Amino acid sequence: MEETPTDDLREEVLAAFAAELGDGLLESYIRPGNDLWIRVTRDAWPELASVAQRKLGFTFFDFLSAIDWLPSPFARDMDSQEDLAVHGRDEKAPTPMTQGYAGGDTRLQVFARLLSMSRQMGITCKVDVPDDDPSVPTWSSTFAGANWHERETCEMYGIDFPGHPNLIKLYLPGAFEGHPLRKDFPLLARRVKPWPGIVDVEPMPGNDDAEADA
Amino acid sequence: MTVTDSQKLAYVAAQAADARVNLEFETDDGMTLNMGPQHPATHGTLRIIAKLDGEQVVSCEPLPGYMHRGYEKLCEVRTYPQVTALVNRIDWLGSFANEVPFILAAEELMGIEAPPRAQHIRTILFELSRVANISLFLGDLGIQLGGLTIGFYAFRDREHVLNQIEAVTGGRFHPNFDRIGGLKDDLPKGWIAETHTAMQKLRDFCNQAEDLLIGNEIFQARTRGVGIIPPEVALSYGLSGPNLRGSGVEWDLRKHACPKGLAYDKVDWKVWTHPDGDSFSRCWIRLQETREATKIVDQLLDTIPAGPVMAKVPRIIKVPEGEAYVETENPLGAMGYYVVSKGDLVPFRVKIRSASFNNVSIVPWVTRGVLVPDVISILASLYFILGDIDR
Amino acid sequence: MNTVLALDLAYWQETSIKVLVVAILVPTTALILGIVFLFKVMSWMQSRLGPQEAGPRGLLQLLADGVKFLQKEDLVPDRADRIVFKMAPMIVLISTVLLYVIIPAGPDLIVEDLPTGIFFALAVSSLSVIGILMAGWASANKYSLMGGLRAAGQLIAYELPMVLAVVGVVIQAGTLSMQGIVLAQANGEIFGFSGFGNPFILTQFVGFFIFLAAVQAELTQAPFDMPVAESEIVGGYQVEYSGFRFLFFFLGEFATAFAFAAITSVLFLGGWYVPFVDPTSDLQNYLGPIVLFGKIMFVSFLIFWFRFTYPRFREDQLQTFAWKFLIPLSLVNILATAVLKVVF
Amino acid sequence: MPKVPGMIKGLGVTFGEMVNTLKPSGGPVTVQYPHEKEEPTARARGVIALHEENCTACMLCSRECPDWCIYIEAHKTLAPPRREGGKPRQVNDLDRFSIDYSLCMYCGICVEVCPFEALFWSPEYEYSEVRIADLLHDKDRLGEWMETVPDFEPYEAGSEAKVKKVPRP
Repeated sequence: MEETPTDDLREEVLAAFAAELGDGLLESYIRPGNDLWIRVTRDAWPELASVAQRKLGFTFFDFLSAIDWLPSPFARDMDSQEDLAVHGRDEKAPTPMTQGYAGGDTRLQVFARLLSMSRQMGITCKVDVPDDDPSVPTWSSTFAGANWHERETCEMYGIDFPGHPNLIKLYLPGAFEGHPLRKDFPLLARRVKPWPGIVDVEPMPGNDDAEADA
Repeated sequence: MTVTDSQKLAYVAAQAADARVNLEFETDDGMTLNMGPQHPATHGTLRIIAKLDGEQVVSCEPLPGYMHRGYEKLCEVRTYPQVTALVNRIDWLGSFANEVPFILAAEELMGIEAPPRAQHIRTILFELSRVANISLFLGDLGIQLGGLTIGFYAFRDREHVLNQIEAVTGGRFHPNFDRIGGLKDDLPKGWIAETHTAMQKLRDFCNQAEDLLIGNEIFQARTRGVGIIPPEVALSYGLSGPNLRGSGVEWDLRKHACPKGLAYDKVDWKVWTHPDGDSFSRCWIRLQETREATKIVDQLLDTIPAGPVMAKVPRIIKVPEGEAYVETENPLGAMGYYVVSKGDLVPFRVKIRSASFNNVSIVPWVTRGVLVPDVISILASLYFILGDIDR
Repeated sequence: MNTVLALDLAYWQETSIKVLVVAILVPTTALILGIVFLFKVMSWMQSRLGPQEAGPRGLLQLLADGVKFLQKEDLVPDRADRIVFKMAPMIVLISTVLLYVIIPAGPDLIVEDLPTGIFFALAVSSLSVIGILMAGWASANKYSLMGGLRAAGQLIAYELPMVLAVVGVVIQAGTLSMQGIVLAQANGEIFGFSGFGNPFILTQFVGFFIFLAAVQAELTQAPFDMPVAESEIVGGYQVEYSGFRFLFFFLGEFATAFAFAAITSVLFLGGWYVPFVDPTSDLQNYLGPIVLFGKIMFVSFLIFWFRFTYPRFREDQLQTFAWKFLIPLSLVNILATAVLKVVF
Repeated sequence: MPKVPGMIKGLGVTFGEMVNTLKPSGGPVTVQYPHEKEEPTARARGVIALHEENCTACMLCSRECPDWCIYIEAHKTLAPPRREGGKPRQVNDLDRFSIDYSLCMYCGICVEVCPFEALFWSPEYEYSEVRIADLLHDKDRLGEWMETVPDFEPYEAGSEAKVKKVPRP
């Protein structure tokens, strides 16, 4: 792939989206010759779908999901265990929350990907989801395939999709509480058992500085 | 054996949850038929609830989730090399193909490209897993439609492919062979010649499948004109792979948007499409694709370049901050990984876009008004792997 | 008159021997077909060997399975209609047993040579529909119900082409008696050559294929196995049955297959008639059963060969096939037979 | 409406397979398992063997294991010096090296990351147990598997990889 023509292609698509959505388009990011990200306001989210499908040829619905930008309070779980064993205290400083490409202001973001077959390129669309009102208008009236993806996102992140015909749980049992893919939902499989990777080497008897040598 | 109170409570809760689901689907007229989670037609634990009027389906709703393992969450606590061992289990019939898009996404973030020899072998194994997957589809198709014999042939001939995969990777089903920057190991001696023979056997199997099943008039009567999906609907549901090409859309990620790191541009092959969009066209396309895949493998085997199979990568893999989405044309359809990295040992977020999830979400739409036997043939022709739906 | 049993038996003695013979024949034939075709031929066609552990080359596997079934608990679903549920397998088996009454294995080897033999056979064979319908209804299971109703619809639809296919044979033979049909073939001649007799398959080949298709449907074998369709309705009317009641269905299925293969051989392939031997000679009583058995195995092979090769039809396609293709075809066949019968 | 050709072809396929299974040169594809066994390839991932002398209890395998199924305990001890007249070396002596095969998913990461070539794949697969607890193989059991480890195969033409050696006693 040569860089310049594809780059132009994505610039052109971006300009077309900007023209259609106006103020709805908040930010964008282009990785030349590779991919395009855009972020829109919540009000422009349904419009984005219909514009993409009907006017700009992004007819193929790839997926829709969400992302929780909160730095995990548990990390890998074992990291903290290791630190505790070796250093006796948790040395990890809490990392600040940063959003990925095309920016963002909120902890939760819904993102979706569409594909244009005529242009042979994809686009990742993002929208911010405020914490106090975690809801995003549905895409299922435009892209029928978004139906199941939104159900999954709803149960995994607790994001509401007003206008969705049947927003019931897809995977989880009906009585399940919590939203498993949020970062503050602990992964119990990693907590019920101690990490076996902690160094368990007994020092030489009567040799106190054995650990320093090793 | 003693039963604790908590076990009793859990049982009661499960029963109540079940009863509620049943109630949701109970109709005041007609009959509700519950197929699955244990049902021969769902190969896996998919539950399908069909409201019937006689033998005609009024509405039909799949209920996945009986095999949901939460891979997206599990990936967040695993280092990049560990993830490949995990994602093998998504589409377990074409398991090597699951690793490839993830590795390609990580390579893209790290700015590494695998050496040409590794790209070639990667593509060969990718196609071998496609052959293994789809040849079993042809057998499964026969079993679903009542012709058991082809199923045994499929298992018999898939074995040739699995043996070849095993000889290289050491694993029949879960190769865990693809690495960031290349492959774990090189090919063993004599493997190329053996694979040529295996591909010939697979082509024979395809001929057998065509004679025994696809060309059979009963089979055609069962599948032609059944479960028609027009191209616009297929696109808006995100159908991919042979299901999309069966609706007449010429779109193959291997040809039209091949990600870096695979050697599809070095071979000459054809993308098959069928204009009908019915069950038969989907099955027929899969048969043709298996043949095409054996040809791709043959061509690639003859042109493997010499060289290393691993690029220079740091011993401890930390992927720089960024986001990347790579999707490849897997046996079941387009499979992609959206990897978000924070510059850590582990991915921050992995969204797994699996083909079967989208492919099955069309079931309620496509089964309105068909007969119960057609539900089976439509499900068989859409071809899903439960692990690929539930992840 | 030659007779194998040159004994003069009282009526009750004769009857009890006949009952005993049928009672032994039904499970034995089912076992033979089960082992030879379901276990062995099917395995070979699927490129494997079949059971190998029980007995020499696994030949006793089916016996072991039968014993296993007998040991299993006899489950009756909670909401089933208990009496009907328990009765259904018996009725299926009774229909099978009655079929064996009219099958001739030699000039004198027949339980009862009814003057309306073939008519009787077709009548009792449809009795099994009632059993299957009862099983489907009484199981209190949706899959069973669908299976039972499918079976009823299918068996009734294929009764008709079967009868019509037989009519051609009956016209040619001029009798309804099974022995009469065999003798009519034995005494026939092909262009003046009488060594082989004149098996009706030569003149009634259309009838033969219609009859075979109808038999396939009657036995609910693939491609007409919708009533038990494993991948759709998970065994249909058999879903709720276990233990010896399931064994009854199994026995019924395979013994009926044997009986229908026998009727096919009698109607179209010359029955017990040994070529080049006088049909009235006593040798027929000794060699006849062997010849008939060979023919039965051939016909069964055809039946099971189709079963292991074809995928299944859809219910409506099956009905279309019966009503729009087989029945008109058999009517044409009858017409042609009748015209030719009058002309020659 | 059924036409003849496709259906006849199908019958031909099944009949041909039957003949092929029965004739001496063909035979079935199945293997009568307990009586005859198939030979897995040399690279097959059957069971992990431990070469205890090479293990330094560095914990790398245990840490990289995605399933957390490798348990290592060791103690420091003095080993005789490598050169004559040198100082005795301090080494880690293994107390425990167990792999829980009821958790293991045979990914091979431990074998791959081992920097001292102490872990090897063996194609042996017949070690199923009645009790799940017996699937926890200790270091003696893992050491016994070393005998079954095959030599590494040579590579296909054009390869630049070096063939490794399996340490033999």
